[in-house]
Amino acid sequence: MDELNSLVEAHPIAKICGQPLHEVPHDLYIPPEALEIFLDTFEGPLDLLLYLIRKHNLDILDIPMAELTQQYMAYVEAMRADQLELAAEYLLMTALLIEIKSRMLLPKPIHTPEEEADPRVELVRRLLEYEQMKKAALRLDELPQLERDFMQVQVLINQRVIQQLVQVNLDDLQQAWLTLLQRAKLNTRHHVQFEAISVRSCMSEILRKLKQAGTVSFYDLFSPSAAIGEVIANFLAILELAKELLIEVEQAESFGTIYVRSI
Amino acid sequence: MSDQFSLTLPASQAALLSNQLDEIRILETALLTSQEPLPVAELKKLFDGAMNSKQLLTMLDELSNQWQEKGIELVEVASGWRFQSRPEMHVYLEKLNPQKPPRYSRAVLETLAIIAYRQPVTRGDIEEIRGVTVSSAILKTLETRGWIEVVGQRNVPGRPQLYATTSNFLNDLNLQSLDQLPSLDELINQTEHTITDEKII
Amino acid sequence: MSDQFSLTLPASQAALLSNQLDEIRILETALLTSQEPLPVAELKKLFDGAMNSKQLLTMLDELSNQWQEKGIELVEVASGWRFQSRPEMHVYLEKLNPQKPPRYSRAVLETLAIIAYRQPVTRGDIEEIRGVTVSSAILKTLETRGWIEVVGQRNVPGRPQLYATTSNFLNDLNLQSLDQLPSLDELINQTEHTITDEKII
Repeated sequence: MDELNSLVEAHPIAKICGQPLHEVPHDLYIPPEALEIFLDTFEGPLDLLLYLIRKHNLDILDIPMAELTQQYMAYVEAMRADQLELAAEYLLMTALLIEIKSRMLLPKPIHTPEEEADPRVELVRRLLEYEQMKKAALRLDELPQLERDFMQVQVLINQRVIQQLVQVNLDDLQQAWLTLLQRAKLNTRHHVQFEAISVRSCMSEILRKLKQAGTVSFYDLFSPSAAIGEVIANFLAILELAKELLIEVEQAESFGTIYVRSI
Repeated sequence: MSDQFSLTLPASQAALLSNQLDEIRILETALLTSQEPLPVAELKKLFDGAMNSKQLLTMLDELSNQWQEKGIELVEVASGWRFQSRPEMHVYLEKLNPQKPPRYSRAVLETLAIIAYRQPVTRGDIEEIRGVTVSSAILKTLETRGWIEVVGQRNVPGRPQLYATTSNFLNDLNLQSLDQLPSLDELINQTEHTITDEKII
Repeated sequence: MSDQFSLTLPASQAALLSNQLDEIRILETALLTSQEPLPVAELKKLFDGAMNSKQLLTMLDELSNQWQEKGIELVEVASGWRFQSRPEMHVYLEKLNPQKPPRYSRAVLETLAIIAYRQPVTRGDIEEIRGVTVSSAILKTLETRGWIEVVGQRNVPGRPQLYATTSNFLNDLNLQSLDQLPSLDELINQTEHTITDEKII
């Protein structure tokens, strides 16, 4: 009971002239500006009924229907007078309360078979069940909660070691090239020329050298230990590079040193 | 005395101990780096099946003891074992993350309680207990948090969806199973009597 | 001997130690639960500014020592301090999250093939052969991998960069030289076969 009241009263229902209003006034007078907030304090008609019952120390198992209905309706009327948009559930509850009250007022039929059910039973069952869930909600909220009350440990797995390099094998590369060739063949606009790999690789190598050294003597582009095939490939590479305007080959005078530099 | 004893351990036993030390070290590292709680079945993979559940539980127990004095504890939740900060450390951790996670409204908490204690339930069931309509936003909030999920549909017209709580919900509240939820207050006995009476009629 | 010494510590000093124990405990908890590395400035917040940087660094050093034997280590990275798994634990952690080796997309492979067989080539060359534009991301991927590099610029308007494969590329594919790439003749024959086959169909 105290627990429930404190739940409602922990937060002021409203502030009137700067004074916090902690309790719903006993005489049912609710300042108009507090009404809306008052309504917001409750989760619905069951909540409001429960509050009224607990607040006025009424016996939930023997609810004085007249008193409860009167109080409840006073609130609802006040809300309506203020033209607050009232949730339909509140009006529905009014109807239910009046129905229960009137059924209790009716004289019991003479040939009542044993005992007629108390019309309040269903309401009481609902009130109790709601109250039970309301308390359960509070207890759930009291449980320690991840991120609110404690944190999960999260140590980084050292990504540097985990990072796996993509593996490519020769088959992948061959397959990729094959696909390209097919596409090129099917598309006549492309004319793909094939040259020996060694010439191509020499071309890259020469460009690399020129990038570092700037201008290089023609002879320095040939390794003394190179096999004859390599020398030819290297020479073809220089010619190809010159043809593709990737390098410039210069000779200042006849039989002078030939210089090669990148453009 | 005890020092002396440990120094005179037979070599084989010492090796055994150092071996176990390694295994606990591996276990600890796995648990500290895991994003999610690790069940024993998963932990077994660490040792290529060379450990049975009993051995693992003994090691988890030992590991848990080792962390006794720390700000972190090893706990078992619904989906396995995890390391987490002790609640009393929160006052410090909060200083680093001043923005608090939002507290849930009463409407959300009541809805959660009904789903947790009465699952599986439809939105209609929840509305009947609360006496008000339950907005989609409320259910969405709980679904987004990963605490509730649709587990089926009730076989009645409209086939309304049935909601239940997830293992994430249990994990986040430090619970191993629904049995560990706070117990409900008994409904007042007399009502039950009255209701029983009613049923007889 | 050392036991005896610790027992006879003056009370004030013992208190200091136990106090520092608490602080290291807080520090450790914060670092273990943080999603990101924590810089010293951030760590100061834990103690409401009662610690200066020097004291914190001493504590971090002490903490780091405490983890010496563990599978996790305390390291300082650009944005602060963090715990991370030691490289040698990777073999165990991988058992929990076995990762499939990543593969390059077709676009990346084709680009690589063109650069390998036709080097030196510009992006334009690659685009002409592939018939589609080549994104910078693709070239970047291969450059980052250390497989291709810019070896010069073609002397045409815009001076486009010329790409070639690196020696790293050869090493990683276990080749001694580019000559060892599957020969083109072989490929052409295969292609022709394939195309012939296609035509028959």
